[in-house]
Amino acid sequence: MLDKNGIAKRIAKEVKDGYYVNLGIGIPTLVANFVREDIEVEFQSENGVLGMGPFPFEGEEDADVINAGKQTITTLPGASFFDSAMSFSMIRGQHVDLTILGAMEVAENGDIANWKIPGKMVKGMGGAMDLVASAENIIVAMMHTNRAGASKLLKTCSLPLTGVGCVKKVVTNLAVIEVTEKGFKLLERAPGVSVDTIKEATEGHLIVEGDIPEMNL
Amino acid sequence: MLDKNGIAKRIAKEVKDGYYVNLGIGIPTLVANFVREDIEVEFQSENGVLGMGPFPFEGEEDADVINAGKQTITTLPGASFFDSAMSFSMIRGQHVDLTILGAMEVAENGDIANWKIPGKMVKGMGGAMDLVASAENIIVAMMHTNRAGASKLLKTCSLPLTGVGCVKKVVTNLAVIEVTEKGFKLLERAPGVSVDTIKEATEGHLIVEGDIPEMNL
Amino acid sequence: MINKKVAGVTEALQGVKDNMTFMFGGFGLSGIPENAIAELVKLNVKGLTCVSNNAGVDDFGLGLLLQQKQIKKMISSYVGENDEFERQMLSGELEVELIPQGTLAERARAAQAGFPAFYTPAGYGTEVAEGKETREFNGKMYVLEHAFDADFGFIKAWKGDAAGNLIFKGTARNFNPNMCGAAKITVAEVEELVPVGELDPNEIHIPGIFVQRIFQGAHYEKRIEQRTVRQRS
Amino acid sequence: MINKKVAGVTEALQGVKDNMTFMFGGFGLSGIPENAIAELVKLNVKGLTCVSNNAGVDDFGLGLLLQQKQIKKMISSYVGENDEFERQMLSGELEVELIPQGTLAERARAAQAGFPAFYTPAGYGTEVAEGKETREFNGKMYVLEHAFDADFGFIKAWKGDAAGNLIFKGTARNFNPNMCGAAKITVAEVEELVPVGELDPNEIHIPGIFVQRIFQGAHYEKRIEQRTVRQRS
Repeated sequence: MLDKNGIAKRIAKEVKDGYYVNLGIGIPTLVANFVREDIEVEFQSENGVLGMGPFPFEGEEDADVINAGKQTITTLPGASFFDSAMSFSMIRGQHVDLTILGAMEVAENGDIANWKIPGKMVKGMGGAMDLVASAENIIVAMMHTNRAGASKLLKTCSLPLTGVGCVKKVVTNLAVIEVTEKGFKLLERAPGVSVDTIKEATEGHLIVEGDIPEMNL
Repeated sequence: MLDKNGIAKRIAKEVKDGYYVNLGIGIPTLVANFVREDIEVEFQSENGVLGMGPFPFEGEEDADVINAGKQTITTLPGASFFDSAMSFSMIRGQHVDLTILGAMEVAENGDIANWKIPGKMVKGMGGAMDLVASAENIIVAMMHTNRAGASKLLKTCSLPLTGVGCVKKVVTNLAVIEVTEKGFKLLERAPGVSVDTIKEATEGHLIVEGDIPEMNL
Repeated sequence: MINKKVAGVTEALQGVKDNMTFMFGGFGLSGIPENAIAELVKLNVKGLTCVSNNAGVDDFGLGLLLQQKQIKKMISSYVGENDEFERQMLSGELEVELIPQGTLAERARAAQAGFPAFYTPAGYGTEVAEGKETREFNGKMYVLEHAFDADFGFIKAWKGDAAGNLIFKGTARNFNPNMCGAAKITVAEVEELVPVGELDPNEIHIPGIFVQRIFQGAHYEKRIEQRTVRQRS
Repeated sequence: MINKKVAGVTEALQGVKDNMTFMFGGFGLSGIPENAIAELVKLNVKGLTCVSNNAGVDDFGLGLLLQQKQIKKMISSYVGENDEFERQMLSGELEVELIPQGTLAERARAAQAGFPAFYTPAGYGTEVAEGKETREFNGKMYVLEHAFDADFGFIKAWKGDAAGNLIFKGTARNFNPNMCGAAKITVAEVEELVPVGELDPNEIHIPGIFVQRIFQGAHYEKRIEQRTVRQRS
């Protein structure tokens, strides 16, 4: 079973040379730490920066240079700043190659819910609805079950949707799952996790074909 | 009766302090020469410049600084360059205060035709359709009649339209005419031109109320 | 050169009234029009509809207007980090319309550019699209969204000149350029008002035609919301 | 940094084929991709559909492709100043679609930004709107126009870097930024390719994400179409 860093590490393997990547807050942010150093990747943040670097050294923070999580950041050589309309042109126009974000629920048809729990304080969708409606390549990073132990990979989402039929892949603490036309297809098991454990933790239709390899992290 | 410079001079009086103005090619271009020097006006050219100045001195032409007529120009302090989409945001978004352009025909309902003569080589509408469809304040500068002596102020346009119901004012070699809901309203006569001469040269419905003053140039 | 310079924030905000709709640039606390917000607090205009990506924090940004209950309705994409906001929202005192961030940016740009409406994929199939027209283009579904219609737009830039030309800095740019010219009156405040002619015409982000009033802000706190640093190794 | 630099124009145009649709930046002869056009003449690809505000003059710009009868269809807003164009158009050899200039710019921008369609007032009530959906918003009529769909976009910028970042100069900017990222492959040529990191991130007009290939043009003539000067007094 993986911890958050483990999930991030596994997702980092999906990041290919030459990719522009948008990382959501939470586990997705950790992915940047595990991307291979021999490939070139640029990180986009929807508040208006391409070519994000690491956090600044203490004393070098600039209030005018932040990411979408409002954290102070730095930029790398080749970086650029732009306005919000152009930022979403990158996203909506499918110039960003990979979007990684968290979710509360994913359905077997690729629906995703990650912005609202009725009755609770709703903070908003931010850029998530634009990202999931536009990206060709969306990976969800999340725990397989919620705190109460209930599956987050469902037949249909119970929470208000963020987007429909858009998730292509889910990486959880238990498994790597591809969202296919026929449902969740199990691709890999987390180290030490059995197929039965994954089946039990998955409410949606899980397709298990042949031997399921353990993740190679 | 006015010549082209006379028409330009009369139209220049319609240019108010603080106006952003787009000038079409032909007579409209001449308007810039007659704008009062004690008011502040900025000229926009739809190929991407605001704050146009006079033509450059010989030897100072820059292939990268032209107007929409492809002429070499200069810029004044406070000028800016921008892309075509933003240029038409200025026009379509009604940030440009006054548009002055030529026409082949104007109808009494404000329709304008100035881009196409069927059977002849058609060069295109350029930015004219965007300008006439967007501007709140459009003045047409033209001769009252064509070379064959036929009126260019018509009941309905015979040529393919550039825009519908958009012209507010027409300044010709004979008169200043306001386009109202009831038709062409005669506002001023060119020096030495009688109301009858104007009536004769106007095919559309001409409204003549009270004494018609001579233009004060 | 058409002069847009006004003496200061008081003159810049002439005409603001109760029940108006305002647009505010800024993302989080970065690039927000600090001086205009402070003046709105002083003027204590009420019943406002505010379009802003975020709603500030309790004691800064639009949070200051919330404290005085000046805001009737917020149109935002993300409104966390603000206890007073949460209290007013849950109690029903404050009306909140949450919209996708890209839709917010483009509704501003559409108003700037004279487009009444546009089709965007964001929100299709979600409650954001409820009651809205949807339509298929090339096998994909889109939602029809409309341009904003606001009375004032409050913009913060880095440098500007009396002609209204603006240059933004870093990610403080965000929604600011898209909101210029999107409201009936655009009020720009800048950290530095430079002499006309000093800005390179090639480097201007927003030409002065989109700005009605400009002034140099008296003071900028530029508060950092999430100070995140790494250790020197 | 993702490297977009290619050796030169030959590598930059890999993949161009007969019957493709191309977009070209430039207004008149200003800001046109001179090197890409020269290479297209050399490759002699035929049956092209070309989106470009203008069609060059007889012996420069897209006029060079017309001379070789490489163009099947032009989509432009203004096509004067070109005798061969006129001859081919009047003889029916060349198909011409004339569209309003602002519509041309926005159809490019829509493709760049992932908008399938938009409503614009330009052309309403004229033959440009024939066969197109029209619609009223707030008492005014608009025409539905669609994003372009092109195979290659040929862009000319002033400076650029290997990351694909671009800065334009003067009115040579025109349609170039709006066409970046609007075609499947955007090929940018620049007068000067500078080392990565040299361009101020704040001054970049087009971020490299919209560009697939970049090279420094071997030579620029930058011909002036209407040399207009005033006398020194």
